Amino acid sequence: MAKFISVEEAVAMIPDGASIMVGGFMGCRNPHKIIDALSKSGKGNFTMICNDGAKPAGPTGEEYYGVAKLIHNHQVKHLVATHVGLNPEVGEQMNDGSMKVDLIPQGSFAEMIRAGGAGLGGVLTPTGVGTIIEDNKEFTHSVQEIDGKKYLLMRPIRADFALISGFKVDRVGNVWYKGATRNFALAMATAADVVIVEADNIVETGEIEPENVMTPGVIVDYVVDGGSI
Amino acid sequence: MAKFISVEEAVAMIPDGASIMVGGFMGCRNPHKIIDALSKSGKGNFTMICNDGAKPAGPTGEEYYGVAKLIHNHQVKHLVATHVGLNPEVGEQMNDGSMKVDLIPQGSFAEMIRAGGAGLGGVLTPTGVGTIIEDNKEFTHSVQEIDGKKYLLMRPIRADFALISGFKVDRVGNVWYKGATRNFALAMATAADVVIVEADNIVETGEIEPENVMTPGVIVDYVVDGGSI
Amino acid sequence: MDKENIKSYIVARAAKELKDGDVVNLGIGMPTMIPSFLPENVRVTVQAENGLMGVVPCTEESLEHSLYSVDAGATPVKVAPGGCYFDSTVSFGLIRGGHVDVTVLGALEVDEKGNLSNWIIPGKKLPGMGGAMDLVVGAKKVIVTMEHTQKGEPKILKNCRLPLTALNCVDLIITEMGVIEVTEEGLKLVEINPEYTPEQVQKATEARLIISENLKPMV
Amino acid sequence: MDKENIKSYIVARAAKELKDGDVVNLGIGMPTMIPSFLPENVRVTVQAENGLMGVVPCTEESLEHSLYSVDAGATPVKVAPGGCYFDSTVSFGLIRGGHVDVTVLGALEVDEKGNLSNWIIPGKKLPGMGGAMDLVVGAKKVIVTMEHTQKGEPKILKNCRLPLTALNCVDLIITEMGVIEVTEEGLKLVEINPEYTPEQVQKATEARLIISENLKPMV
Repeated sequence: MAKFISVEEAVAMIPDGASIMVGGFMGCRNPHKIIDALSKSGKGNFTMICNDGAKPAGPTGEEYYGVAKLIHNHQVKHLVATHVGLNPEVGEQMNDGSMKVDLIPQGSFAEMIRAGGAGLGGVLTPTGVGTIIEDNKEFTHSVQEIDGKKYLLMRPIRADFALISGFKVDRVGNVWYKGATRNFALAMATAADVVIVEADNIVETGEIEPENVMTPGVIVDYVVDGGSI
Repeated sequence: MAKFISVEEAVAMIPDGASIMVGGFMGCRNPHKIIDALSKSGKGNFTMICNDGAKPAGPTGEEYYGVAKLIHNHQVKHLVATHVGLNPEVGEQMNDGSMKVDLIPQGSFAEMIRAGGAGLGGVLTPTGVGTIIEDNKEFTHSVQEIDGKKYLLMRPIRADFALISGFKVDRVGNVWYKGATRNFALAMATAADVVIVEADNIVETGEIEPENVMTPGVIVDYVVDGGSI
Repeated sequence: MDKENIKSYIVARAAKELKDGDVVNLGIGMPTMIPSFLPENVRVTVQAENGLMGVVPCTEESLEHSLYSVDAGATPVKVAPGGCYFDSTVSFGLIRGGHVDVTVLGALEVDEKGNLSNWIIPGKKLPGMGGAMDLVVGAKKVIVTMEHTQKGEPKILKNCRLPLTALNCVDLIITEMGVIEVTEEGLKLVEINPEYTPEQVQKATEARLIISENLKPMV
Repeated sequence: MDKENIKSYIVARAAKELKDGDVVNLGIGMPTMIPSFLPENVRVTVQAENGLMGVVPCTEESLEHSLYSVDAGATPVKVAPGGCYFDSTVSFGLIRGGHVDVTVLGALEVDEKGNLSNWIIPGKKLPGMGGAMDLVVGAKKVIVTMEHTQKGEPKILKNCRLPLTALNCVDLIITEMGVIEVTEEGLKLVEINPEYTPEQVQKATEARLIISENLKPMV
């Protein structure tokens, strides 16, 4: 059962150097309140596991959107992502050596996080065969031929923290995601030691139909009230 | 987009000797109308991929419940399942040599079907290591040691048909499952060449919220009206 | 103790292993009885591997539950407020991934390495493993509840003779004679039913028992 | 043709490749323009790899869509009636599992084996592959739409020089000069823009082109 805490308490939990999975896509439904507070915390050296580097300008006038704030502040020492083209600072920091960037195919990325949370030994995917993904030994264990077809064995991914944004969160921590914002959320919530969900709306238990719960509250450790948007 | 057909048309599609995945659990929400019609079709030699052999007595007075009908009629030549203890006829037919039975751990079973539908090369699971599951070469590819821990590489599973029961099905074939009946349904719908859903309720498109669709209609080929229960 | 008393005795002891907030999976038979033995301040969430979280029994007769909400033993159940349903790949992801704190289940045989056999008696009985192989590999703590012997024959062995469910998976064995921990050194009797002596327990056990220096009465 | 005309010409031709009922994934840029070129009797379902099925553009300005419903290019979109949302593991399961009929995307380079490079220019540009590597491996048909040359330099090569997106994945290349099929024998020019001769197309192409005996005008 999830515990309800303040955004300050959430940020206080996250130490320098932590590995952090962040939900959302191109900044859309990154957990903005937590990321904003984290960007002002002075902490850093983070390993961020996150689809992308978000982008400079947000839809409600943000100068930097979502995780782009942390990148702009040089709080990220290692970014594990699938696409970073919308945030030019990622390339700059990579080129000046201040940030390590690993790019992983998006389908493998999702499945590797899922494997990390589901106790699987890795992911056997045809994606990336014959490409430089084969050479990234930190994330690619090996190339395997199974019944005549080649696959990459991609390693499971886990992290210290998962920071996720949910549209509706009930009193026990069950989460429902609106629109296209579900993305990696369930997988991340299974693959991190501490799971913190930022709720756009805290609702009474029962308001999310039991069948429609998208992330079970039993794997959510903490809920932060994201307040009205 | 799914096509709406009669139960007779559905059964007519399924040839002798077909491999058939069937959703549901211990008979609960097997697609009963289709299974019933199939049991009267005179066809057989089926390979059934199905969590279990269901059981003799159903909750509304059925003498044989769900897939137990097909087993009782000796229409199944090969059953791939995880648990068959509730249907004594499975053991009998296995012992008299009339049916081949392969038992697979339930978590591996779900994941192997998912892998079959998701283009993955197999499933690396710690489940079954050191057990006779290792010896079943039809379903277990190999034992692998990854970073010092042993895993079984279980093969993907696919079938000619998937027969699934859905509580609400809309006009394009989107499915919503009630209660505990979702089980293997999404995985099976991705892993079979022809997917037929028996609808407890056919609803207007839009009645299932886009976020709450559990099996997208684009992977459902046919819908049969299951009628009122 | 008669059969029913033995069951209650074992189940009552097993209930003490669960902590407030635990996510638990309870096998068919004795384990299913555990929730009614929990004190009020220990609330656990019961998972069923076919896709339910927060399982509670159906007190009412209900066709709807038979048709749409059964647990892994095909018993009609429902979920408590705050519970939820999900598909089998998610359910076993939670199990294999270590998100179930405790699983309690029966056994045909357990041995001194914590190996477990509970799914098949070749040539005789073929229930199948269902979710058991995943549960004992994935759950953080594996507790076996069973009668100490089967028709007088030991079930706690030097080496399992039946096909295994999994290697080195059992943490704790609770029987009507005592509570046995599986340790690196072997099986350690840590609690004993005051009706028995350690010698009697050892006699009913094929594996050698280490008697805890701190042996306590089982209550 | 000016830049805009070239785009429309390529997109109009690519639209003819889609069949009624197809599930398609459309890359950023030209591919996204395809739906507006489809005849009324060809209805396709557009998938976006971040978890949408039945994507349609947002005509209205809507903060809600920006906040909750963007496509893989971060453009606010919505789903048509009958469309749905799902998570990334499901989305890429559909993609890798062959449930997407056609993917149309741009390229930096394509070669005569159907190898594709479209995600990185080392030392210069690092957009990342996003979902492209999965899409070209998993979709049943892979169509590349692009200008035939880049600043006069061929983009259709004997061998890709940039890091690959995938091996042997491209089925069809559509440019402003023609339509090229990737076959076992090599690249086959099957349609040609009537403004060009086959010799001109070959000159703008590094790989050797097989000119179809049945070469048709591109329309």
